[in-house]
Amino acid sequence: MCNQTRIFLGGNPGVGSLHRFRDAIQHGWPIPLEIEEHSHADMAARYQAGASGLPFAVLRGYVGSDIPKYNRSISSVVCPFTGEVLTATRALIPDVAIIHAQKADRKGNVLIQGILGIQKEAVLASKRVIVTVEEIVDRLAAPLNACVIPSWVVTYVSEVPGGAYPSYAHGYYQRDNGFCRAWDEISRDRVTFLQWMREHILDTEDFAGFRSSLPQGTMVSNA
Amino acid sequence: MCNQTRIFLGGNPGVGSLHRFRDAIQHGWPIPLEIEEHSHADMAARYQAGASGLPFAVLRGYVGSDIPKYNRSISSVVCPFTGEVLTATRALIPDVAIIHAQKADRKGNVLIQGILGIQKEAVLASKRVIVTVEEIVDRLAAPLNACVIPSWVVTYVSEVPGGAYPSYAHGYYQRDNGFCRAWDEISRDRVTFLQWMREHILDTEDFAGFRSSLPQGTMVSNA
Amino acid sequence: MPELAYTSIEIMTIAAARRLANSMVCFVGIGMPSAAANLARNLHAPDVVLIYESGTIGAKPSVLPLSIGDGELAETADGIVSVPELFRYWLQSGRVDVGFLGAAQIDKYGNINTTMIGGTYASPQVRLPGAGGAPEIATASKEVWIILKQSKRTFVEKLHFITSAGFRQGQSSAPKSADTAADCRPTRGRGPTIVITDLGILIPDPTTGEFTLSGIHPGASLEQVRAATGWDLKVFPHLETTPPPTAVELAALRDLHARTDAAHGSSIAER
Amino acid sequence: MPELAYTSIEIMTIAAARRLANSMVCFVGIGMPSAAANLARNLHAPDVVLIYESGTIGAKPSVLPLSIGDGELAETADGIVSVPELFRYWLQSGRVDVGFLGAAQIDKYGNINTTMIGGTYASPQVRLPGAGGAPEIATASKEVWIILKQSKRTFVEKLHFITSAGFRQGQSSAPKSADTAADCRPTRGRGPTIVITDLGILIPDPTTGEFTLSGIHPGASLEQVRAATGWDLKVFPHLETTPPPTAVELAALRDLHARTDAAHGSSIAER
Repeated sequence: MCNQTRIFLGGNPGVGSLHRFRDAIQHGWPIPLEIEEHSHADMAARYQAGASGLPFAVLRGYVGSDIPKYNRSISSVVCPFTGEVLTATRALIPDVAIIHAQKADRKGNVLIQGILGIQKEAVLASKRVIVTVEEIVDRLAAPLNACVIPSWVVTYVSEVPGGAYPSYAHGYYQRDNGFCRAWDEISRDRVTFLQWMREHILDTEDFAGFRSSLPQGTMVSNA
Repeated sequence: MCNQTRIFLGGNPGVGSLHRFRDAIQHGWPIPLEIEEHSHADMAARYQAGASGLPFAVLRGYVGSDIPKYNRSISSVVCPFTGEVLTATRALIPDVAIIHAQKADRKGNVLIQGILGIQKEAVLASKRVIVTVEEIVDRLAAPLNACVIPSWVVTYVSEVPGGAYPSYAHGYYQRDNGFCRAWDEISRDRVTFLQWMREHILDTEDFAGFRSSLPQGTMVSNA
Repeated sequence: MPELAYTSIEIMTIAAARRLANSMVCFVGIGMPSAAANLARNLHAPDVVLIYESGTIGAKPSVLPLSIGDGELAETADGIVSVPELFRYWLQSGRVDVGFLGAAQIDKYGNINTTMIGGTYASPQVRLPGAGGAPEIATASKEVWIILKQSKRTFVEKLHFITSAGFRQGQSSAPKSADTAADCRPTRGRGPTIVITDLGILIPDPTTGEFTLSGIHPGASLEQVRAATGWDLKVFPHLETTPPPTAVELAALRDLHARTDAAHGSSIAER
Repeated sequence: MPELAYTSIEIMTIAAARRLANSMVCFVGIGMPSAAANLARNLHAPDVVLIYESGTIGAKPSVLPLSIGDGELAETADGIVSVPELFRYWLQSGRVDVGFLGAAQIDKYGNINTTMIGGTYASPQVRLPGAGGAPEIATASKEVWIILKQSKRTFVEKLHFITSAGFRQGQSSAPKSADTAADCRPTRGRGPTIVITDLGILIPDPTTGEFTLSGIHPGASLEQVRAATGWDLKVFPHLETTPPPTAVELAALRDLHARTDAAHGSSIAER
């Protein structure tokens, strides 16, 4: 179990805020949550530093912002050539990265296509790496200059078709926007949230069980 | 005219050293050459800093090497979190970058395929950018996640088929290894070098003239 | 010609879209910035370069994306880069003409709060969504446009928390943070140059940096704007009235929303 | 079985190739390192991961490349990354098991000179090709293997210039550079663990870091090795004799060179 979990970006596409996250911060339910807050540019830089074997990264960050006042992982460095003061941010080295990708071959080489985000950096910064994929294939057939994560930096690969749900997997299926909207209602209330969690997560065996517990019609659209 | 020219990597594939460069350094011919020497990792970091709008880059560089003693663009910074001392290197912002790529579309978007090197960073670090391409096409038809340089960071695009010669253009033609070997002999001697330069460069009008001045049989192989 | 009926959100979106030139490179937030930028692209600015924070450069979506990570942004982009590359090579480098942001709250100096309201940072009364990419978009872009609905709740005299800095003078009495030099560094761009609301247009006073009313949308009154502003709103002498939406503009905007609804399965944005 | 005829370059290449395990990740220089690494890949180590400095990770060339930028490296690689990414995410991060280097000159502490000989730095007697990627390959890799022909010219007591550091003690009396802390920082990896030559094998004395003869190739004599070493060569008590090349090894190496010659149009490497 982890006592520190970091979220890069919390949000519900097309809907907005995460009610459960907000409830935890504002009301400490189900437990009080401590947060360490960074901008996206800063988080990207922290993953880069972690992936690069450096203890910190330099960026032009937070100019005039109050955020650094509440975060001891944000500091400053002086350029030895120009004297300019720049933001320094502490490298991030997660215990484990879990990403979902399109394909892996039988050796464990992973192909990521479409929007890459910070997935490669998260993988390369982390101590252990779990990749779920839509399918395991004999040959990746990756196009020239595609984003491939070689097997020797991956700890485990698991074939989980539909594993991006309720989000989408580029080239496989679309996002379930209906689920995202429904989630806004489900998660708004503690009781309906707990009920949903029990029915679809806690009382299902695995991902297949979760899938079949959902109302018909979800996850049928193809890209 | 530039009074400072920087070479990232000088070498002749499969053959070895550049005799003219060595002659300039060792004997000051035709003029004395001042050099500022960096490792490849450092140069890559300097282009990255230039492309990123930062005055310097941080790396674990030159541990135990004599190179920093002779180069004032290499210094150090202290990590504000760990106290570790790391190498700092000055950003590189060339006046102009000239690269050769496979394709541009009519708007000037450029597709680079195969080995990318530091071409993207050189383009994004430079004040002006000239791209020569094998062909200008109506639509790039770039694969998803290909390396595309958008037109709005490119100053000029020029269609120069065979423009990588004597090197290769991935997907278009092979390197002329015979030329590289011949060049070793041509460039070894000042007289044969000057004669070659006169015949093939100074006395030819343009790239087409250079091409037709070469012995038959070069530049005919296709990838 | 009969006057067209339109909503205050529609004229806000159209007023913003009109300002986006065909030659601009625009780093665009989801929601109203994205709606206005794509409207401009569908009207007078077909070549405007839209950058979404997911790393999609030159995205040309046919419908408004639900999130920065929508697949259509990748499919239509000139190029896709990683998020770290986007922030370093494309934003931080000063290549973006317009950083186009929404906001939960702004103050009179164009500072933005998207972090928290009331209480303390550790235990806020209201927790907002957080910084996202805005702190660096707000300072690295050559200029920043802010679009949001105007009310006493959103336009406040003094923010509880500055997430993304504008002209910052509202913060001049705040203690300097010792462990970062953020407060003493200049921004790289010109900072916020316009705030577009459902009632009118504010631009900074060139001397003080205080956002001052420069335009008003047809149908809105000066009293209404003042009543929706949490500070003592100043007004430029030559207050312009926003030209009403044209039939072409309205049709393009409504068509964009209709296509978006059809693609995503329901209404996703205020209009 | 009749004894096979082979050259000293062939046994050097084969002795190096034998040490490369199937599970290793090897950052490989052009020339003899590349020949040895690809020989290993064609023999006992089909899954060895070869990284060339051009950004090609997991390259599986059918012939030896003429340069780090050969197209076949890209075509056969598991992935292609930019050179900055290669150095940061893949080398500097400490992911490389073996940095496999050639050298113009080494000293007894495994330091490498590829910069200059004689005269001054600004005006050298002999200008060598320069650092390339070696200073960081030599210190960021988990261990470093060096392959070069042994002679008094290449194996020197003290280098004119340390381009890429080994155990550095030969430099202990050199002045510390004030503006960089390079001299006081530890390397991240174990440093050079083996030097493979056309005459034998040297490994560092565990206490002093001085490279000491641990193996000798069949046909070479100890006197010959001493005569080809510019320092007072120490020898481990149990000097091993390198097993001669097998018919399979020799055939694979010669086949690799023949394929290479056919592809590139002529002989490119010493053998």
